Amino acid sequence: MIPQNHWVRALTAHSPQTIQSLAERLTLNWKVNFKALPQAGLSLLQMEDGVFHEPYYLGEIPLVSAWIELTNSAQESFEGAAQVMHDSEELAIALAICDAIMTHHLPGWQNIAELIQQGMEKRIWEDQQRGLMLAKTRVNFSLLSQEEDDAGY
Amino acid sequence: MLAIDAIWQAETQQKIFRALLNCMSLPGEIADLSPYLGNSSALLGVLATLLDGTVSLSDEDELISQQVRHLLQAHTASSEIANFVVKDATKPPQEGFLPNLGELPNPEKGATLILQGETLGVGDLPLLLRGPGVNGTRKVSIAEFHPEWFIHRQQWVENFPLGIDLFLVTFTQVMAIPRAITIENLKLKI
Amino acid sequence: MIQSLTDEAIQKNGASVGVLNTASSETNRYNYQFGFLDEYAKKEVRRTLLKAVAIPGYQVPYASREMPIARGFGTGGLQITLSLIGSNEILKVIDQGSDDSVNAVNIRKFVATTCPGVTLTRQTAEATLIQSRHRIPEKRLKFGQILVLQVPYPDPLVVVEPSEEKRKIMHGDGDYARLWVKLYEDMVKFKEITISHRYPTRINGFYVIDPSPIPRFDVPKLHQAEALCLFGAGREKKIYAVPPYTDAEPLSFSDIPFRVEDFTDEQGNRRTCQRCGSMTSFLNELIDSKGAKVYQCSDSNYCDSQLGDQK
Amino acid sequence: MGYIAIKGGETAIGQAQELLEFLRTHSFTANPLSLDQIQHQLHFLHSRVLSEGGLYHPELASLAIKQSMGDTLEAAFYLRAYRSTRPRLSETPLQGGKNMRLIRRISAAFKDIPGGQMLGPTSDYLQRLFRFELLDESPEQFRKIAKSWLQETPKEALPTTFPKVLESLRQEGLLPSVSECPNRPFDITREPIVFPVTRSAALATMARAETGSILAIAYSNMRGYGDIHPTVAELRVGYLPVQMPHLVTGELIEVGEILMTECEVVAMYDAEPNQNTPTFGLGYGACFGHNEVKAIAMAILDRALQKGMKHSPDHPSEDPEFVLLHIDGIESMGFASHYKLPHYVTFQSDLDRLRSTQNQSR
Repeated sequence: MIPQNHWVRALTAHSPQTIQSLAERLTLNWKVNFKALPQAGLSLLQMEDGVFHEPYYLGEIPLVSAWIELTNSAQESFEGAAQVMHDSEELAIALAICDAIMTHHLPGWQNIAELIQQGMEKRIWEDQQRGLMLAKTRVNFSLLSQEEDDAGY
Repeated sequence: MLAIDAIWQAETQQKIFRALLNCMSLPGEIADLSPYLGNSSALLGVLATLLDGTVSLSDEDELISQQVRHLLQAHTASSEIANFVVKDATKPPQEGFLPNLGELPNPEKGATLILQGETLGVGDLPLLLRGPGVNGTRKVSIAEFHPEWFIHRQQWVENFPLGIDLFLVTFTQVMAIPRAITIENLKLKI
Repeated sequence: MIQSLTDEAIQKNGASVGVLNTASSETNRYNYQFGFLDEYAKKEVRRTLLKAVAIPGYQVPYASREMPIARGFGTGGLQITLSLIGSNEILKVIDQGSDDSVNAVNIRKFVATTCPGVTLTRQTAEATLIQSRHRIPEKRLKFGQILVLQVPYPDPLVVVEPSEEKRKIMHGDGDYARLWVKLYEDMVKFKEITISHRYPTRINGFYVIDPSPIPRFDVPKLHQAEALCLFGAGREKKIYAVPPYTDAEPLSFSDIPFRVEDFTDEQGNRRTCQRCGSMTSFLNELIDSKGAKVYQCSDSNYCDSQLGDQK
Repeated sequence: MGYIAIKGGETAIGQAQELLEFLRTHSFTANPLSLDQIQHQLHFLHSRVLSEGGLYHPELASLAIKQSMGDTLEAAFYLRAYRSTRPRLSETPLQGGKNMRLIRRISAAFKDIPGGQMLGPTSDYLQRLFRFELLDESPEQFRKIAKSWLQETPKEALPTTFPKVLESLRQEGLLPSVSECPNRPFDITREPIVFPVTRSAALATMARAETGSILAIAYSNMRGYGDIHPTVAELRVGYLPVQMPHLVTGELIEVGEILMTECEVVAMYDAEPNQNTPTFGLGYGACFGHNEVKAIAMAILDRALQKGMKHSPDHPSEDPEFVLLHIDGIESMGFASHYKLPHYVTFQSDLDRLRSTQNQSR
């Protein structure tokens, strides 16, 4: 089971349309209310400087957030929320719906779990490519040291 | 779809702001905000137009409901330091009440005081205004605003540029008295 | 999919509801909203404007935003205009007095693009809002009109005191002694006050403002004007105002009075606009195709209307 | 010649815009640049615009480059202006560079660093010889390159996160201690910079500075108008996962990632009057995108400014006011450009004053 803090990363490996259409399909029999108005805007990226560990702002990032509540005919309610580096409120709403469905194992959660699984595999592949970049360009100093000594001439 | 009161919408806030700017430029001018307010009061219309999370609000008389306070986003501060202070002006100011008057290099820190009363334009309390924005003098009568507020105001704005800027509101109307204005007939009246 | 935002939801989580843009979020996610600026930025400018009007002549600091035109092209004026403007506005934009100057055209186009519904005009008399650089229109502005002036350097004290902190204290005390000294030294050296434009002007008997680079010719128009005059310095992050019916007095000495630009010729006659014949307007000096010096109204709409009256 | 008023500017402006569009398209046969082509084939240009724009938005950075036809100052300007249209919703919790998923990591201080040195995609060791075969690169050849690179299965793919090189030096006691109770960072996008400024304001200003400007001032320090003598302890390029708290649970959730560059330099040690043991000086540079020279220049200036803030500045590069007020590309280009605007009226006033003053002196 992939933990919740990776859901957004995994789901956004798919196109926004994929997530939005699934969320729409799974909420056909639910009433969706906003717990807060979805908002699209900017967030300040707060970094820790690497030498004195002081906070500073590196710059701004786009961010969109949604917080929703799903209610069924039995008047049972379930909350879900999502924030994502994107501009589309619709995407954030869809991710928040996925969050609610996954968290509470509501009907259809397996479909989302599957999307998360596939997305995570794609992300792992990306990480591996980055790891490969590093592996291929790693400097082997045991071979280099001889040449470096020669370089004085 | 989304049912949001008019005063929270950008278009309405622009219109209310223009009315407020007009009032501030022409002290004594009374604006009727009712076309923009929907079900809300002028007080809420003014606050919704001017406040956000970066300013502070004092509402010791609890004129604003808890729900609206959240929507306004402004953080709560005591009346001595708040940027915006809301008061029920049908009663006299409490003993020792003193809003922020600003500092000589930063007079804009002086509070905006919003007084809630009953009637603007007619009434038993005539105010004779003189100063920037007034062509000569201007007389405006009001009612159910306790006269003591204006006596205190006179002390608060004595040392221009220090002072406070006033909005007087009724249920649908608003009028402004900025700090540079002198109310000439005060002593005669009280 | 989304059915409603219940009152209850607002009640629980009002904190995130500040301003709801009426623009539909269904459209392209990259659409610009009415008035370009985000609503929180407008709110800040609006609060600043109210304080500026309440404290006539005082430079109120604000968090100037970056605009899509370069610093120095009128970003301060534009932020004021965008915070004021509504869809029922009638807007006029001029630069050097002319509606057709490239910068004026550019700003007008920008507002027209980002503020659908706004009416554009060249007629000074019919505009509700006028943004200008370097001129106040010849035609006397009326009650209810708003003039927004673009300001490059807001503080008249900067010529005598480089530290902003100290200047703020001098302003607060109404202490303009060093500015007077500077004017006096000028007089001793040149027998004239050398300040050509941006002439320091005292507002309501207290603050001295830089009225923006309008010519001295325009300064008296600020005195007891019927219109509201707003000044925006984007790069320096300041807004100030001269409300209607407010004293605006250029600093001057009793023996060397304040003088506007002189348009008398060698024979002592007032020069006239070679186009409309006006004998009272501020004139631009031009070199015609034969190399001769000619004069023409700097205010193009005024010049046009003078011509129209003659027909 | 002379000062001739431009009338009919409306037409001229419209035509000038169309002409610019003509310049961009210029032929009947060329293809428009796709945003993806800009992001990848103009990787470093794209990175530069991201960092100078101060907004991490890869898609709009590409569009900005396209619209500005590659003018870095103009392109960064598009991003800056766009920021003014978007509400500020929040700030992220503190993010640490050690969480970066690296694609490059080197140290000039130590040969062997824990985890090793990885050159990653670098142009450092290119011989600047033209590859004339690229004069007519075919789409097929072009696509083959990426394909064949990707075909190699990662046998020994390395982990992508590594500890900071500086940590080992710090454990040895060679570095000054970290700030105990750091202040809230300064937000240069909302508050005007008034001197003296905090270090966080300086870092934020430099992170979005114009690359050429910040390099020139740092170079003055390197050449002798200063004495920082830096050694690059670590330079890293990679993707920083950005985390935000979940609105319901408060748990930190990864909401996206940004490409960034970070540089940490160790500088000559200072004799501190109130410190018994001297330690190395330190400088830090970071920015959006892959911009190594900028990050190095920033790290050097960070160290130089610390010196200038503590003692009085001996050189321009140590003077916070001189450095921070002159490195922003949008401000400086805007002011330089504004001199192109007509100044007929003010010049008329100048003429009037000069003539009248001349008359007085006759």
